[in-house]
Amino acid sequence: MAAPEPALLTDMFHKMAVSRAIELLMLRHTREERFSGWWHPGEGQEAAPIGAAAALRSDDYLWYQGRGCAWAIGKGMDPLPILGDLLGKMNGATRGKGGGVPHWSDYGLGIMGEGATLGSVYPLAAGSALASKIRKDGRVSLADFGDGTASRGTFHETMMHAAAWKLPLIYFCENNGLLVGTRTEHVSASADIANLAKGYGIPGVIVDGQDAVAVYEVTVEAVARARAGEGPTLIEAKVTRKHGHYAGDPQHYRDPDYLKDYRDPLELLAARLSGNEAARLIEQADAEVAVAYEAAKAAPEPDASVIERDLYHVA
Amino acid sequence: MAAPEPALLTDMFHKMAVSRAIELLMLRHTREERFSGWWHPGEGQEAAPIGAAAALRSDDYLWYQGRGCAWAIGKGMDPLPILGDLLGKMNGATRGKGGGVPHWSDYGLGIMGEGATLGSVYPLAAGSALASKIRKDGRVSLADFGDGTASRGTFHETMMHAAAWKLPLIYFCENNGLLVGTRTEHVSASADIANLAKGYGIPGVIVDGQDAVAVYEVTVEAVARARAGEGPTLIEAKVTRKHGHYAGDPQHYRDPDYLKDYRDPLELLAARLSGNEAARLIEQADAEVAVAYEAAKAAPEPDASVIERDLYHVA
Amino acid sequence: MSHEVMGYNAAMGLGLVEEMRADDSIFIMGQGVVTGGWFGMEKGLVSEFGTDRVLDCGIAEAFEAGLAAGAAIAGMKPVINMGFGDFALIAGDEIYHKLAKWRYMHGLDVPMTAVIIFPIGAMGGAGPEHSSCTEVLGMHFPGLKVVVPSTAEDAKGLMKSALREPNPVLFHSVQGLGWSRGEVPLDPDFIVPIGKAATRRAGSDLSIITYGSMVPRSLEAAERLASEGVDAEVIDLRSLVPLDWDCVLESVTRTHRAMVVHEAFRTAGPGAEIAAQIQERAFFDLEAPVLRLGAKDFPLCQSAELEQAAIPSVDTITGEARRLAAI
Amino acid sequence: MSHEVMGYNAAMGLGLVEEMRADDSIFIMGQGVVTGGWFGMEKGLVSEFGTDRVLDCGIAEAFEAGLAAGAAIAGMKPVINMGFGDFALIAGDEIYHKLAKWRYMHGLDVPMTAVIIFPIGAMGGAGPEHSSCTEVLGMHFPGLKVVVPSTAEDAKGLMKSALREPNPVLFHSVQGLGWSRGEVPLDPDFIVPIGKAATRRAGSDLSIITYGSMVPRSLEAAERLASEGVDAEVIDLRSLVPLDWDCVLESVTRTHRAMVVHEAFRTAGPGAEIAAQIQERAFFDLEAPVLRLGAKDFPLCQSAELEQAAIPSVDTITGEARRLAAI
Ligand SMILES: Cc1ncc(C[n+]2csc(CCOP(=O)(O)OP(=O)(O)O)c2C)c(N)n1
Ligand SMILES: Cc1ncc(C[n+]2csc(CCOP(=O)(O)OP(=O)(O)O)c2C)c(N)n1
Ligand SMILES: [Mg+2]
Ligand SMILES: [Mg+2]
Repeated sequence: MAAPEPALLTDMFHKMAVSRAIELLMLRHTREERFSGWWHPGEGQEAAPIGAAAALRSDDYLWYQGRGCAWAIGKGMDPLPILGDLLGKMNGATRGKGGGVPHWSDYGLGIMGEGATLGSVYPLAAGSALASKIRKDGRVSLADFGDGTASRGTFHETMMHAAAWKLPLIYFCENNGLLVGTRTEHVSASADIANLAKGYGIPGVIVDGQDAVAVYEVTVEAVARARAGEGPTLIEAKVTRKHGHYAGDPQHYRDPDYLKDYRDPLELLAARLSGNEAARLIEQADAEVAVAYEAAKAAPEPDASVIERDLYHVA
Repeated sequence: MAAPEPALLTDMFHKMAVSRAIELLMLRHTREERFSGWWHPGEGQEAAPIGAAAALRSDDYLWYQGRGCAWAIGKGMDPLPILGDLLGKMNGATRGKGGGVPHWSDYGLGIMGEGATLGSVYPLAAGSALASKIRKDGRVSLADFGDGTASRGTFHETMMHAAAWKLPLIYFCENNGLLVGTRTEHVSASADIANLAKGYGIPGVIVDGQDAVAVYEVTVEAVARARAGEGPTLIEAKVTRKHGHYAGDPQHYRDPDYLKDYRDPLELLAARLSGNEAARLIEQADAEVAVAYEAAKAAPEPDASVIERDLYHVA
Repeated sequence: MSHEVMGYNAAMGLGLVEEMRADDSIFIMGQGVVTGGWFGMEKGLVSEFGTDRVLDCGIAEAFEAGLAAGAAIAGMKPVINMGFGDFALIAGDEIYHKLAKWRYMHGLDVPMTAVIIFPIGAMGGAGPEHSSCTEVLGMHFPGLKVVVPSTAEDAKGLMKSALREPNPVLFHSVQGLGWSRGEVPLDPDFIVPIGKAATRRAGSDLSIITYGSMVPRSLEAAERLASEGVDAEVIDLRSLVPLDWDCVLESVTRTHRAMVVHEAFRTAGPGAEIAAQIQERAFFDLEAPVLRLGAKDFPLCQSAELEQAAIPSVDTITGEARRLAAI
Repeated sequence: MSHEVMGYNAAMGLGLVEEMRADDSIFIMGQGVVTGGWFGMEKGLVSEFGTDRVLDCGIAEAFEAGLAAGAAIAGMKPVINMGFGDFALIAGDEIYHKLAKWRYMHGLDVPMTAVIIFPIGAMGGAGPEHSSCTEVLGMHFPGLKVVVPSTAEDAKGLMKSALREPNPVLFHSVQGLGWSRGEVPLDPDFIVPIGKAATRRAGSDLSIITYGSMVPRSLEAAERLASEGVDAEVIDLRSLVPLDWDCVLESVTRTHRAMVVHEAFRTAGPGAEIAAQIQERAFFDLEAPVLRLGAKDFPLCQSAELEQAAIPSVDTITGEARRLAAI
């Protein structure tokens, strides 16, 4: 197993602290201020994205699902384009088209975006993976999804081909056991999504998704496999959805036992750092996010002309 | 294993002989006479449908894929509505809407039809299976498909639920290794479709699909499981596609070795009968089919008013 | 006949409950329906009918719609809540090929009841893949009935009709009206027939032909126009398939001016068919072209403000009607 | 400039080959393309470009279209042969949401070349799920370009344009014309621009606006009409998005009479938008309503005879034009 170097641990913790600061801010913001759309909080579920993204190169392709912001931060985005976007401002990553459901992308960082029809990222990620295979550019593509989204047909269609063609593709499942208010096990052949790997003859790995280091380690292996031309891996990170499906969700459906084993990813990762590094990084992250939030709030709102922008590219 | 009783063997052989006679007739007919559309010959691939259908009750639901005619015959249809349909006549099962791709159905016989967009039968079969589960009518639903069609997303979406809900559903794959002119193994994670069962935690059974009795036996087990409320089974019958994808297919792609292990299902089944029973049944079948063919040819063609029929049901 | 004031989604739910009580071949399936439904329509269903008839489903829209087709052909009456109209494009094969054509292709003439609920349109920042109006697909591909209620009363009455209809119905509920309230008849025999439009406001100067979310906006526009001396008739189509051409043509031949207003994209939207057909059938009665208002031909933006800026408002409807009256 | 007489599908293939030679980011994927394609378009491709750039695919249309979106965003230029236009409804999310909107939703303004080939229309008994005309979907959902060539020359020239276009193109090839032959320019610089209609026959009495399979039929009808003294102009739109309104409106304001003919279902088909927009923009130039001919609003039957009975023929086009001229 490839344990992360101290510098990487510091970087991971810093990113997780930034994500956490944004998450807490968004929970407050959506409660107390005007917010357009729905925010799907990721607070408490940051370890899997941070750990997995740390195993990727900056030119690897990431296609994420929209809970929280840790994937974008993990892959290298700054807080400002994220917050600007969530507040629907012109300095957001989508340049004014933003709102509740994140559609951040950053091509330089290999952040390819999110599809709001869940399960759409599987074939898209196979597309970038095939591009890499044809161009022999050594990049890996990662498709992130939730346990509920493992039921989409595109999961199967894509993996039937990706396994046959040994595409440099990683399926990364954040299994929190919930699909909005439904226990996924009631509507899924297998409570362990990793089981599905068996049908395709690819490795299926279960990992503690609250532990960023554990996630990092299994992802490093999957990445190495993919880069070596050995094909896809399905990683299943067992995670906990601390909050409602969306900020403000009354959660009438919530099983009181669900959270009893919850462990905080930030605390788990802090234990791997020395001295007061964690505290220092949290302070630093909070400050960065506070600055970005002010800048986002101060930024101009889009006017209606944004609607007619970016539909077609003019050569 | 439940070996078929002699009377059932006779019935199976008779039906296979009828299917064979229709298949041979259609090969000749499409070559020598005017034919509308494409005929997808099933000659040489009759054992799997005949064996599986023999394991079903007449009120069990069958959703088939459109190669050949043995499913319909196996489930109890007469040659006339089949031939009438293929020749596009008013006495065909679809009452004038027929042609190359079969859309026979017979509700009394539980023959539910075919979807020409392949892979559409999975969720439809789950629909009838769920109906049976709700009504507790003890019926089983069988979804027939080819190896190529195992890649459709609906395969996965349906089985994710059918396995979780223990629906009385059987997935029945006729694996001839070909998808038109493509070797399915080039575009499929697994050459053995039965492997896919592992992901869903259901039994996946491989059977010699040229041997109707072997197919009958595994299907009996799957049916018993389904009726007992134990959920779905995936049966994979290894079969041989003796002819082109459609009648007239020049088959430039054909691998000369593909047919080297071909065994004729009719001969294999004949060996289980005593004396000259096989010869007698073949003669009888040929005669029946010849009569039906004449009746189909003599039947009236549809006029354009057929177009405007059957779109809506008026209560 | 007693009435109760209730929300649009709740009224839809009431229509369903009444029919489920009367007919045990009806079941409902969808994501989250066991816990009451994402938008409240299915509240209380599971406690009354149990998990045999109220089924949660995973994220598998093609499966949901295909299952409806199979179950309906097998004699059940499935109701599927698809969650969002946008997902029509995920389950397109199952809806516009299977549900629409299975009987036809197989030459069958049997009843086939299935209600597919598609919540359509803007609901305040749900984004371009959760706000689509997909009802025009049901108009183009033959074999389905298509309704879009605009009031709580119609939501109930059309749901009941849909469940008594021997053909698959695409039931487009309007997300923007989900919490709007209205008087709803409690009589279990009350239905709203599929294929009958409602003239919501009589007028003599021009005809506004609309449905769904644009009905209240058009009515408000008509009030403003009235104060300017323009007397607009407002027709709520309620059903798009079949469409009540008698009602539309009677109005247009009387007012001589017509405009169509909907939330769907303007280009190749339902209004295209309606305008094309009005001018075909009433050309020499028209004193002006048939105008159309629909959403701008751009995906809906994520923000609730931009979303509203993209779809017809009371202002734009009023302005366009004013222009029409002056032609 | 030298020419060669070749088939429509072969010409499409030639356009592709020329562009693949010039640009190695182009690859093609589809069911059976390695063995030359079901309808011959991909003959010889694999021997020239190898299996890295010519890829067979399983029965997984959503995957194919989604892969195109992902590969295009990642900078490749995918061409996907979807086999049949009907499968647009299987891959609807990938085509009308992802390919159409991904850049927009993400606020990106980058080139994104992707050609999705949809063979559409009747081809002689392929049945209701292998003969659909789905081009109207590309008109309704914004974000895509939409072409439908009617000649071998255009099949080549539009394919080349599509591969140089920095936006996804739905390339609807016409199944009924797949083996029709025509002169095709061999100059590799020859293209047919997307968005330009072609006036196939000049005329002064009425305008027949058409595309795809109905172009040759409309031209034949125009010849018959000429012998009756009716001089019909025939416009081949070639592109539906963008649509060459200048050409259409110039013609209609000159002839004062217009009809639209297509093979797609009549109701809510492309002709609805075209008719609606003509009357909006040229109402006072019209001497008669804009008429429309399209397929009967019933699924296509399996038999080749009933199939032809359901779509406009030279007879029905001639008859309708005669009626239009007389209004
Ligand atoms: C295709 C599709 N179906 C349904 C939805 C509605 N939806 C939004 S989030 C969600 C739950 C997703 O569950 P999961 O994939 O487990 O992710 P989680 O929310 O647990 O992070 C659903 C069903 C959607 N966005 N797309
Ligand atoms: C959704 C869909 N995609 C593609 C096709 C075209 N098609 C018709 S038959 C066929 C091959 C099917 O292969 P398989 O399922 O193995 O059945 P077989 O022909 O071998 O019996 C294909 C691809 C189709 N009918 N439907
Ligand atoms: Mg989940
Ligand atoms: Mg096969």
